[in-house]
Amino acid sequence: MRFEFTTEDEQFRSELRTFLAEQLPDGWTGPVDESSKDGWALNQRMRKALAARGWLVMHWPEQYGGQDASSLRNIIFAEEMAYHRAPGNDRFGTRMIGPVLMFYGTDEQKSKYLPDIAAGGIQWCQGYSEPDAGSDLASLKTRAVRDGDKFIINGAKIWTSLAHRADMMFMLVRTDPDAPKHRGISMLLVDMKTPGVEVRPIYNMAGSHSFNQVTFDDVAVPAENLVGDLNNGWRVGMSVLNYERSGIDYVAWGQRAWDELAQFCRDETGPNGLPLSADPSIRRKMAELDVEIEGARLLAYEVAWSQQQGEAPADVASMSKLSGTLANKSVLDYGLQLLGMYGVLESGSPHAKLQGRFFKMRMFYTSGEILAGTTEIQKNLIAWRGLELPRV
Amino acid sequence: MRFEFTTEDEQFRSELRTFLAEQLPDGWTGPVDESSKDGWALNQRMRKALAARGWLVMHWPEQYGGQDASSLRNIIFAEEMAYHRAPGNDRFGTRMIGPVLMFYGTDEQKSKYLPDIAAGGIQWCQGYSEPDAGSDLASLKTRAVRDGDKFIINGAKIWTSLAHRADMMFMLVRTDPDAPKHRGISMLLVDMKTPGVEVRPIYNMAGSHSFNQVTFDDVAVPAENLVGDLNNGWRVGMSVLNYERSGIDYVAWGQRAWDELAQFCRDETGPNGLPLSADPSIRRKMAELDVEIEGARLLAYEVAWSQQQGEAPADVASMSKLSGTLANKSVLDYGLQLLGMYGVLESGSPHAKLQGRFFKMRMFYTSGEILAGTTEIQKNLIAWRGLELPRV
Amino acid sequence: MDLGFNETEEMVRASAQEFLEREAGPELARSGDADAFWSKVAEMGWPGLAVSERYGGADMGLVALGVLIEQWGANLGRGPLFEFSVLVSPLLEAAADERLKKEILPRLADGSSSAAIAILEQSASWRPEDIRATAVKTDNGWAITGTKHFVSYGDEASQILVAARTGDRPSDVSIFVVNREANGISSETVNHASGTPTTVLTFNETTVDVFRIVGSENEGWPFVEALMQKGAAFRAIQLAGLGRHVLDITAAYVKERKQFGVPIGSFQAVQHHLADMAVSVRRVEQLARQAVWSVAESSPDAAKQVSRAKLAASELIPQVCWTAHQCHGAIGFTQEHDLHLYTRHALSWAVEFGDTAAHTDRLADALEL
Amino acid sequence: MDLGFNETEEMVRASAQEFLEREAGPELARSGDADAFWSKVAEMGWPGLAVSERYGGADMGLVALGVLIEQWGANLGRGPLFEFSVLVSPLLEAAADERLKKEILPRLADGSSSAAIAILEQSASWRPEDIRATAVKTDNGWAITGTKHFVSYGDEASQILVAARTGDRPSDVSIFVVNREANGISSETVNHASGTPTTVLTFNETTVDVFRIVGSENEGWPFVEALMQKGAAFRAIQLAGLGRHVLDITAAYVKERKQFGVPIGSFQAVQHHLADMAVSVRRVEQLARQAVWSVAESSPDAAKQVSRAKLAASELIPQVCWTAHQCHGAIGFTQEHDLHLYTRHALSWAVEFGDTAAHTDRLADALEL
Repeated sequence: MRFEFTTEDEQFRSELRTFLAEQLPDGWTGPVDESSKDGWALNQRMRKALAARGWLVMHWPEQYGGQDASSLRNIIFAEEMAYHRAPGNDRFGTRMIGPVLMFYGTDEQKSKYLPDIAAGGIQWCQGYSEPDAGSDLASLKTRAVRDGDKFIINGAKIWTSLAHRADMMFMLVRTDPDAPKHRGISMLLVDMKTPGVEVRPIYNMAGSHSFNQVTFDDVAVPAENLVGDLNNGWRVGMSVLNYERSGIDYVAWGQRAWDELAQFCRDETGPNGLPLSADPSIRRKMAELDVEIEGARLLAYEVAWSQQQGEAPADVASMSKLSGTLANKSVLDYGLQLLGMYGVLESGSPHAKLQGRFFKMRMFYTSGEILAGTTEIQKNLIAWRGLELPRV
Repeated sequence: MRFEFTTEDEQFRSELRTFLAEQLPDGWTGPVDESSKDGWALNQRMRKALAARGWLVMHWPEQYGGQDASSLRNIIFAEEMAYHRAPGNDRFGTRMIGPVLMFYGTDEQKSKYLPDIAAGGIQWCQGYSEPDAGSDLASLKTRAVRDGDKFIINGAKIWTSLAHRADMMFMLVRTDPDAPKHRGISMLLVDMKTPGVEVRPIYNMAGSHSFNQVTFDDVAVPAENLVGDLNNGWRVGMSVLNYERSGIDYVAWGQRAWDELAQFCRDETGPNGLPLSADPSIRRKMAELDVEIEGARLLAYEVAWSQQQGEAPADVASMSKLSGTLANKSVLDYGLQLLGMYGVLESGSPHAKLQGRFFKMRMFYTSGEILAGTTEIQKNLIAWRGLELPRV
Repeated sequence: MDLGFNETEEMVRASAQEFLEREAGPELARSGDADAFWSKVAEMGWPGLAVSERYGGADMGLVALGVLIEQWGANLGRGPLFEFSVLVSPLLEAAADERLKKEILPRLADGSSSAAIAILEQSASWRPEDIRATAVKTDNGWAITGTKHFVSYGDEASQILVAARTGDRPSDVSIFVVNREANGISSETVNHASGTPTTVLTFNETTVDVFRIVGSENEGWPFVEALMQKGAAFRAIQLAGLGRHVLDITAAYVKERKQFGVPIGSFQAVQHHLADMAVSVRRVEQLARQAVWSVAESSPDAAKQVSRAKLAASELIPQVCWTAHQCHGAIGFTQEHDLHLYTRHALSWAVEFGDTAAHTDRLADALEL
Repeated sequence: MDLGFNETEEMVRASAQEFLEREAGPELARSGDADAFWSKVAEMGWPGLAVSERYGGADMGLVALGVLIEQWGANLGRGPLFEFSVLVSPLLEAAADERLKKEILPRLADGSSSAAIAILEQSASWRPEDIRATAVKTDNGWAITGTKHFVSYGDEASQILVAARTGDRPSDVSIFVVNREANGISSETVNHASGTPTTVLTFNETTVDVFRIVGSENEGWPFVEALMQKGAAFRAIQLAGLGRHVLDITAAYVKERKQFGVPIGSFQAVQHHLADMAVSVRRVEQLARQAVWSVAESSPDAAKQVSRAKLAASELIPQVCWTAHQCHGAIGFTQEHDLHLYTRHALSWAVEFGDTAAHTDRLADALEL
């Protein structure tokens, strides 16, 4: 039992912090708005800079240009990036399709895509969700029909983050409509510039454009873009989701919000002329939130530590995602309560406190409990996988 | 819209308070322990005194010795009795089997039992739950077989409050094992002194004896003790449960506990030398609890008001029971927190604060969310009946 | 005890529901342009619903107004109805100079002009010592100088109710009705989460006629107190209406939306979410109606009931909205979907007329803690 | 970072689990008579697990002791193991007179005698100014007078660690090890919810030899602080163990118990209750292990980690118990069923070594609020 990182890990964390302080714009508070030109440019610049330091794919094996970095080293990376609200941590390429290709890809696929991902030279997006599927991902309907040396794709994907910025999509398609629903699915790689691919923006309720609907109208994709075996796409595709479920990003976002709120409480004066941080009811709630964050952080570390042991306890990943999103939400909710009438001034308003960030973040992170497996689904998984309760 | 009781209702409340102040022992804090000799004697005495004032069955029609008291008058009665932790409000007789007999009973049954109930001269108990049934009440297995002018009963009932004090039981038995489970049930009245009836105590985790297991070994009951039609017992029996589900008792218990806790906060000094009630975090929590109680009280009033309009919205009854039990529990939980190490000294201990009552009550009222329809069942009912969500 | 609506109340409820479901709602909330809608509201006679007949109102009382505001909340009604009918008109009727009343009340009551309130300053606090704007006596009346924050409809209104310091004791505050066209008023727009047009108004030696003071000099604070209490009670009932509507659309959605081959409303977890929402909404409805009734009847318990209602509404209705988001899944997270409009209003109303900290403290005082 | 157990820790865990599941548990908790059990515990060498070898211990360190206490919590171990091994022994080893150590440590470490702590008074507060009992210098040593509350195993113990005031400044407190057989000690039994034998001890000019002071005169308070911190960290890990056990028995029950023809564990509402319990237990386990590790390593973050662990454990584990009651239904409400034994212990441990208010304040301080 040892509740501290190694000296080397701590040194890495401190180098990363120095790097971020240098690379991010002065007074950077984030988060980045990737739909803006400046935001996207910063994302690109950061990604390249991370690649140059060898950090972008440090979790990859050396043979693919990585450093075989441990899961724990990796989680430090994710934690610091999220805490600093730093863009450029390209999860679709480096965390999702990259590892999938290493395991399931052909030699051609590996040599074609992996170097580009490692260099930060390509943006991927993930085509899984569909308009009618929701949590029942496996009910996806987008069809791909083999036609000579091509697949012809028809259908629609939704909630596709960064599709408007992406060069490539890895997507799940139905290749055998007669098989049981999990057995007729395949994974394809699609160039976003292929004729018939259309991207329409979906604005989220925080006001930013991060999602899209992507429609496929007789889109022809070379057959060699099949990843893994035909009709084995469910297994290939699900190997990606384990990453999505780690809660460290939410923990770090929550920690950052907590730190900002704590500073606000030290700086602002309450009705009695004392700093807000002297009010027992505020101290109490802030302490509670700190406990919630720390608990969620340890669960996220546990996920990483387990991976390092070669285990992948699915229930702990669910616990981590669930706890992280809740902790982050709790901090933001309390922030809005503390900010009172200032909490509902939108960012960009004169007089808004903390730049109106808390309102925007609260609206944005509503998605945390919905995307990549709702809180309800996580609880089901904990009950089924962790506790082996009966599914009826 | 009118959020106050009539002058007559308020006058009744005040008369009842005066009565309780006179009748209850000096310095009475309750709750009564009906398993003790003194406790049971007080219960009997209070019941007779209430009967003498005409209040025991004031909600009954005049023809049966009642006063046709309105549902609202009635809820005032229940609220004050519970607030004062006064024994003697005989719900099994006056609230349950009495009204059932008026509606379903034969003339003989009415004249045999109703006057006794009205005079406070008979104690009833309710034989519904069975060891293997739980929330699935209709799966009850206790059999009654017609044999000449008798029914012969075999089986067991459990969680039977006051069975050890009761003269009579009204019980549900299975009279047609081949019918669908809700259709083969009948209601019988059983004299507890009949040979073959055996009562065994079950102590609850608060340390008191309020429940029993009652076994029936070839118990012969006269056929005229059937209430309502043969095999129509499910409907007859369920007409009782609407009463059970009102939350006013829990609200009043919670209010009493809140009042005691508030006084404790005014009297006790915190580490800074000020009364606890000056601590903002305590003020905040006490205010929150007050809001929870008041909200639950209005829902209980709404149940009574609706009944007075001739309506019986099942979802509001469920909301009332759920809110009342939760509010009461919240107050007790906070009480234990405030009492700290003194909270876990048991009643009877020297040095125990508030006579160790909060611990005992917290343990006892754990049953609130379980008995008479669990919180989960109440939520199902709200969803099904109130919101018409689909049952699959 | 009567938890139902009497004939007048039911009439108001039914006509408000019918009208607002047709004319207001998300589309209006998005459009930003509410002029046409406001004309229709004026035709309904709603600004004057609780104004005395002698000033052109319908004199139907505050409880009926509460019924209206509940529906107004359910359908995101737009325009300064709340500001005038709940806040300004009762105060003017109670304490303003007859000349002022005759001059402005009829035009406000028929909706041809509108009013705003400018009380809070940078502190956003409802305590008299935090009123820093000053009113200084001049030959003809008063000159007001200071900055007021969170003024809803501050640019649209023709009359602004202003609280200003007129003496040195903390409570030496007076209330003035300032013509929006008067000299020295400048405004700055802020973006409010609810979309309600909101400004920061700065008064620079703004001249106010002597008859435009409400009540006596230095005696204005009790009016502000009363106004804050009304505001809190009516925001609570507005939140109740909103919560009911969000519950309704969510219940409808989970009956329709299918996943894993069945409506998601058949999953017990979803059913329990909805049940929790239903309990919260019902509790807030009753507490808020009780609060409005207590204020209308000047009940001795009004302070308690208002703070209870506001606390419950401010905590539970935003929670109802978040649970609704959870039940809607990704679609409810989009700008295109209407749900977030309700959430934005709920969050906004929750902090107005005293936030949780303020009402907690008031309630604890009232409970003698 | 290593969230697993090393070889020693795993050995302690496995043997503790094996032994305690067999020898302790509800039956022991009910019996009240723990003498036979305690002899076996002594044979296992547990009282001396973290005591130095020179005083007859196994010197396995505090982290291993934490692993043991987690299992002790899971199985409701009985007897003053916690009092001596967690609280008294580290303090004596660190600061007691060599003569005292040689005289009492070996007999405590081998379990042939036992220790108790008598620090808290009527205020139940862990602040130095609330220590009112006094120790006055005499010819041969000290005379202690005062009343100590909440003394677990106060009648069974042979040595009592007492905090008494020896000067006028708030922190002028000294620590003494008093022989339970000394003059002037009277005791009064209180009924504790956990069933732990608990007394109020009154000292009336009780004579204490001069070498029985621990550390220097007036310098005892930091020892009390350290003891409180250890107590809090180890209560947290004890609660973690208890929570895990309650989760296990509840999961087993809902798989077995059928209603409406299916195991109740197949209802989504029950599944989500269990999932919530599982998350709480896992969080508390990790926080508590981190706290014990921090204390063992004298980490600069120890104060934070201990308060976090204690706050989480004290809030979440009682909640886990209440949810377990909800899942068990009526059967879990009976005295006969074991569940309430865990609930009683959880409620008791939650308020010991600093309740929620105390640790909240400490944590807020440590977080520079």
